[in-house]
Amino acid sequence: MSNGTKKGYSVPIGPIHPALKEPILFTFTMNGEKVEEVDFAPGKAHRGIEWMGMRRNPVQIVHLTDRICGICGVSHTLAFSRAVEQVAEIEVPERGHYVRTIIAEYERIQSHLLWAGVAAHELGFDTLFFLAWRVREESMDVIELLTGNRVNYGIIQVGGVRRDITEDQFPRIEASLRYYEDLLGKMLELFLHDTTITMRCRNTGLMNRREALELCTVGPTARASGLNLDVRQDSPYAAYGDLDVRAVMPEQYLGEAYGDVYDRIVVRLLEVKQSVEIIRQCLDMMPPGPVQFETKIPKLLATCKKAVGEAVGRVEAPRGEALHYVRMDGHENPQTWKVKASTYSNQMSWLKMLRGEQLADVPIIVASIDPCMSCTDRVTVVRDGHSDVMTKEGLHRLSVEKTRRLMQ
Amino acid sequence: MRLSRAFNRSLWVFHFNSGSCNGCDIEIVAAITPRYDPERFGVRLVGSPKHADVLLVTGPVTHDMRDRLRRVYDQMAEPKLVMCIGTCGQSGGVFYDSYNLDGPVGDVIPVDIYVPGCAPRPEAIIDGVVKAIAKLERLEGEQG
Amino acid sequence: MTTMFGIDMLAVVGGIVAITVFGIVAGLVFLGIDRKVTAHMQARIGPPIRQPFRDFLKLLCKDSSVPENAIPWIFNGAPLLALASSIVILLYLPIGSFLPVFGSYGDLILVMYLLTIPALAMVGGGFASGSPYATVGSQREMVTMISYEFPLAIAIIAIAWRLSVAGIADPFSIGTIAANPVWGVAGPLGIIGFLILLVVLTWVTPAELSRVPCDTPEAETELAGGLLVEYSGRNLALFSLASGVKTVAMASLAVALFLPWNVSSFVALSPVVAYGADFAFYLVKLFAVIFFSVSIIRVGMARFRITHVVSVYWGYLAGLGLIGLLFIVLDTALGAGVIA
Amino acid sequence: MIVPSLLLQHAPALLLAVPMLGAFATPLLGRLGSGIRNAWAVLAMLCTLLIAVVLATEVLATGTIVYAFGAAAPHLSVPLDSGGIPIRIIFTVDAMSAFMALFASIVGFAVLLYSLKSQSRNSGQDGYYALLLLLTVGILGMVCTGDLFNFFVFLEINSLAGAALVAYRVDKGVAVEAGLKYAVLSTLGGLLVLFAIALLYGQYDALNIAMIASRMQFTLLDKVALVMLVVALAMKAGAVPMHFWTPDAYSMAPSAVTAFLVVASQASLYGIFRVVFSLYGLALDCLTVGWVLIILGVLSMFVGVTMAIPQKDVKRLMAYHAVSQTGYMLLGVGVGVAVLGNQDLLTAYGRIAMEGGIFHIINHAMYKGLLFLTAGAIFYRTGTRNLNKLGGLGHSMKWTMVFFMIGALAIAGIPPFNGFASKLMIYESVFLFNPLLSIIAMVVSILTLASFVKVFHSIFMGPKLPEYADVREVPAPMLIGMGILALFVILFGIFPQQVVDLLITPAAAALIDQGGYIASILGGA
Amino acid sequence: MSFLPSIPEILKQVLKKPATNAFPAKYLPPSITGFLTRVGEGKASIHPPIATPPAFRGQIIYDRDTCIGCKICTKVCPAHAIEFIPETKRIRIYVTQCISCSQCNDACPVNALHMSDVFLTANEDRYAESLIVE
Ligand code: SF4
Ligand code: SF4
Ligand code: SF4
Ligand code: SF4
Ligand code: SF4
Ligand code: SF4
Ligand code: SF4
Ligand code: SF4
Repeated sequence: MSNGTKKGYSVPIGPIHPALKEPILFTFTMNGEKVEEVDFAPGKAHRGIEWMGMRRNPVQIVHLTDRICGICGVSHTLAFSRAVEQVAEIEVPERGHYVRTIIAEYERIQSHLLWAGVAAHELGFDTLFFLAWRVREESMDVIELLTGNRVNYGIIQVGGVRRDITEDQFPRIEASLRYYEDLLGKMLELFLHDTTITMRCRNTGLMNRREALELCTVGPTARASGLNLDVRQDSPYAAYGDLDVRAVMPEQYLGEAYGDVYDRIVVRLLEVKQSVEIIRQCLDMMPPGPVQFETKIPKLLATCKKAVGEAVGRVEAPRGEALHYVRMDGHENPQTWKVKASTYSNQMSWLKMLRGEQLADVPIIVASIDPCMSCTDRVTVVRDGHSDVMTKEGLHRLSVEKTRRLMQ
Repeated sequence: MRLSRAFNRSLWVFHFNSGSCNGCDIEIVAAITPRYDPERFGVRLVGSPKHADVLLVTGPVTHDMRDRLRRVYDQMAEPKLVMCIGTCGQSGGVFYDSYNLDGPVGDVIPVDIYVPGCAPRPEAIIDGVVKAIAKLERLEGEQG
Repeated sequence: MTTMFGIDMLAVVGGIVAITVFGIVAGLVFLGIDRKVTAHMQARIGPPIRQPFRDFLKLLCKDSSVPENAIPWIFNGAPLLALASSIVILLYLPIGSFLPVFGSYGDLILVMYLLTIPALAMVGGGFASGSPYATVGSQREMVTMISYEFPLAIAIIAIAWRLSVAGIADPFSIGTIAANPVWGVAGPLGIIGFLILLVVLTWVTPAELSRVPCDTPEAETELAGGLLVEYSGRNLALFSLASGVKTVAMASLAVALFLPWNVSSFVALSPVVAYGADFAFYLVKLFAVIFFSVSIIRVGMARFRITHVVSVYWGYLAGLGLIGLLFIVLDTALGAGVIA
Repeated sequence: MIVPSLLLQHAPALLLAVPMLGAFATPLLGRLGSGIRNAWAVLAMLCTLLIAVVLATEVLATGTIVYAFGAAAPHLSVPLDSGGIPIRIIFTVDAMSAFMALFASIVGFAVLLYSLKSQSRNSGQDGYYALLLLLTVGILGMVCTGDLFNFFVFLEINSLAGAALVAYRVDKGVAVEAGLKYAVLSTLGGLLVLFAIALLYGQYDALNIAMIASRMQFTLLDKVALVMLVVALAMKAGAVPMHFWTPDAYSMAPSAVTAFLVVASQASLYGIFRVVFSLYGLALDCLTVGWVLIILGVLSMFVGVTMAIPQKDVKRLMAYHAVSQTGYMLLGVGVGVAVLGNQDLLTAYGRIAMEGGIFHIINHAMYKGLLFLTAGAIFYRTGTRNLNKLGGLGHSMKWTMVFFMIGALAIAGIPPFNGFASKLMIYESVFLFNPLLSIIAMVVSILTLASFVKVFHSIFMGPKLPEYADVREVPAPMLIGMGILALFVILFGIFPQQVVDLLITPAAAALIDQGGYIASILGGA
Repeated sequence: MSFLPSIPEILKQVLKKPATNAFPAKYLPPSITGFLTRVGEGKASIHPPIATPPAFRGQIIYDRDTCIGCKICTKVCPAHAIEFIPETKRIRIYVTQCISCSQCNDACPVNALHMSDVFLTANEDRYAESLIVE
């Protein structure tokens, strides 16, 4: 191919670039259209959320965690609440767990459909982008019905949820589940049987199982590379323990996993189906009772204030494991709060996936881990003279354990 | 600004995320999808600030993004319009006390229309566009 | 060979003005229709059909900035050249039953090469803007051009060859081709061959026009508008006009090559009505061509990677074209009794 | 015409005598100062050009001119005192020769003007101008002579002057090497030619082309001679697979020289055509020879362009393109040869193909000359020919860029430049011979375009580079040199029909009409 | 076109009704101001937006009379949107700061705060009066 550019020139992409819905700066060293080397600099969206959180009480923080990111805010809030609940020894009522699960799965549906649309857009396939986002509106409507807002649902609170799902809402939910069940076959066909998409995605952005493991990837990114891991299955939270949740693997659809962009599409689309099934199970099994441990906010705050200790809350966000570490020391505000979001775990895999690929494929590969920098742009915070050595060790211990388990 | 009727019939927007939580951004994207379809009004999302007439800014303007926001604004050809989408760009919102903010947006570049909400519904954004056009019509009237 | 001498200069000037107006108006209208149809295919209402006119007027009232690293005169000249050359192409093509302005001198290969000029202007403009995105975009445009030129050459040569073998003089003249529809010249095998070539041309069109799946040069997601990234205001407006006119030109070419019939040749009509009817029919044909080779394709598939553009056009489509050519050659041989 | 009849009468002799005189006097005048010398060289070249114009007008008006040196009546080919055999050095200037002479002197003149400035910083300019004029002599001689041995002599002059010019920048080792390569190959080619001539002489006892042609038996030896001539001349013309010397020679020589070497190569191409058409003519197995030429042409086209694309050195790149373009000429003329025996096909497309090929010769000389001159201009200002190092010159060298664009678009066959005109003739004729040939020709064109777009971008586009911050446009004489060629490129592109009617058709007709050629010498065969 | 499954799909779609909700009008009226005047005169109508659900969290509303000035809402507000005015013992809510989380609604002991379904609040002025609730 003819190419007039000098060897080894570099193309900066971002922080504002149509392919990246969020600010991040990539620097590619190119040889013609081929990516030789990649570097990226996140941190453009850093807002100091952890720092702010340590100045607020848990009841306020849940609204902040919602806004770590508007796409999978529920996951963060859930992980944070779980951490606080563990520290403060709060018992969430059964029904609260089910409501949390339903909301979390709706979030997954809308997030995966959102991703599918973005991916189609990156591929220059605007029709599918429009289609995915059009059908996504169904879940947005249900979410709005259940929570009162389309994004930043604000439904999860420490100790449970702020709103119950009432019987009269069930038919609407049921209708949306049927809508997605009817639709899914078509979506799979349109996305996975399209020659142009296959051409663009097969063997693009490859990452094999070993690399996925070594790079500590999580969520659909890891599963598409053949790593069988899913927090919902491995250490169930909310109502997942009662439900039948198996990690979705690409080989379920195709018989084998390549670990490429295509497989990541497969996993996400199949997870939409899985979420529908989970919600249906929840509706069937929902126990009666309250949904919140303590509805009086001042009392709730008082409970938190008494808590001392540390805990980790883990949640399978749509993009993979989100982990919140909270340490309380008898004040209303947490002493330490650390967020490890899924994109943070996944982003190093970019370096592997992008090297040697075509410039044209950069957007879809970048998108294939479903990145969102909002939750990822972070710093380690040292507060009150205590360093967070413990945090790091804790994190490391956990990751080593996880690795061992996976290696077995 | 040289305003004319021709201008507000075809507003091309460029979306700038100055460190938002994504909430507003996905609602902006949702707003261009079939259910809302602002292309009815000639509104189109474009990829280059040079092509854009309207700058949609989301987020509270983090320190890193401040200069870039300025630069993108400067790159846009006159006449141009800025819409600030979301509460946090208007006032900092939930991030009001962050140490890393240079915002809100109105402190960095002149804003023509604010769309409050966290996040605003897609239709609130469309409403913002309509109000922006109304403002243009008014300004044009004052000019002519 | 083209000469402009001996034609009534006044008629030529009038024709040029008329064609310019027609090209621009039709270009924008078809752009509008394309957007409307596309929107409906995507379950949207879409913009009103006159939206491209509004976009154009809007761009005119915007500033045109010249980036710092640009070479201004190329940067500003490119859009003009693109528009002017697109219009020149139309001058060589029959519009309805109106003869081309440059009489019957329109030459297929000349048109084919003229079609590269707007693209070249865009390449030049992209390079001249001095931005890395625009540069990559320009390179891709160039590669795209190489890619589609091969199948296009096959199609054009095959048609001319078949005509001239059938004893028709001046086979490269578009007038000739329009007067002797290929379908009537060829036998059954040849018709298959031409159908194949029609398919090839249908796919060449989006590449010529830089539409999906071949919009890699402007790839919004990777290149932020690619080679047009630095353009604004009047220059961008001219480029959009050029693209509209080029769409009409490309579609007219396809019409002239494969669908040259006129209403008036089937029904007896008074001259004025005949011109009108033919013109209307021509617009319908244009719409059909644009619908199938631009709208549907661009809505129904993903963008190619630039390497795909090369492999698809040089591999599949060129191969297909050669098969078509083979059919046509066989058809001729059969007709001449060489094989049978 | 008011031209004194004496001049008219002796035009063929003067055509060589003037540059020859110019060449020999240049070093002498050089002692008087460079200004005088330069003026002298320009004058000599200008006179040559004028004479060529006069000659061409005359030939086109009255038909083939025959000129026997030293004869009392130079226009009588077979002098009365010779007993029916042409013995003297005889020039046979038919339309083809006149056409070649004309454009060679145009390019020569442009090159000389350009050299005034481009060489002004180099030493040894006396020799340079002398050699340049000598090369002109060689070229003009080759295209005008009607005598095989003479042809060989001029070929050698051409080669030696060329080799010397390639090696002209003696301070550069590579240049010497390239010059040596050129010299060795030329000698080899010369020997082959000489040998072939000997074979023919041995059989027919004559050296005059027309004479031999009229006696041609087409024996085995003739065939051997034919192969040797074609091989040797194709090599000199730089056709694939004997093109390997061109990149070295073309890139090492000063740009002005390279531009002229293109013409020198085309004189060899002319040699092939002359041999095929006039010497052997219908005696040949036309189809085979035609196919040989076509295949050589297609190979040259394709190999040239594919080799060109990855080149990093501007002039090497252009040299490969020269190879590629030579392919078009071979293709066009080859098709003409292939159908030479069939009058119907010849009128249907053979003639046009040939005309296209011949037209391409002149066009190529113009635009390729122009391109080499722009490359020289760039080198003159930046001191490099490496595409990876160049960039951003469009900001400062506007005219050079414009000339480059004109040349590039012309070589790529984009209307309305001259390359398109001749290529169009080729496309629209050879497809009847075989449709694939046209398709290949068109594809090669577009590849050429791609290659030049890339070069254009590398050299002129992009931000201004700091190392070339103070680069300015080249001086006026260089621009004028380029301008002359650019003007022709455009004129020939806009009025191709006129050029074809005026120059090309007669030239092609002259080539095809072997009988006429023989008759012009031997008088009504 | 089994290799391009979208093509039959889009061809079917052309014939179907678009999914677009034509808020506030199908196309841009020639003049917004004119359109709004005509709407005011009842000669034209605004196509309504997609209906909000019952518990939608729109702009906040405040029942000044019910409020007892207990300040609990200021304590739970995550966005610092509520200002307590000591003189009047009442609160002021800045809509431009409020993130509509309705946490204050939950916390208020006397239910003085509610979320309305108003959400079309775009404004040219970030300190507009309509954006302050007292
Ligand atoms: S992973 Fe992405 S979507 Fe999820 S919280 Fe983080 S930024 Fe939001
Ligand atoms: S998670 Fe990111 S945005 Fe939040 S505080 Fe940490 S660094 Fe800042
Ligand atoms: S912990 Fe701090 S220093 Fe380490 S990578 Fe994160 S931001 Fe950088
Ligand atoms: S936990 Fe330890 S090993 Fe893992 S990334 Fe952090 S420092 Fe490295
Ligand atoms: S130990 Fe930590 S860093 Fe190492 S592989 Fe495991 S998770 Fe990754
Ligand atoms: S206004 Fe709210 S939803 Fe929008 S970006 Fe800011 S925090 Fe996110
Ligand atoms: S709704 Fe939320 S943000 Fe608004 S005032 Fe109440 S608590 Fe504060
Ligand atoms: S919590 Fe309710 S009663 Fe108390 S100050 Fe706020 S609004 Fe008034």
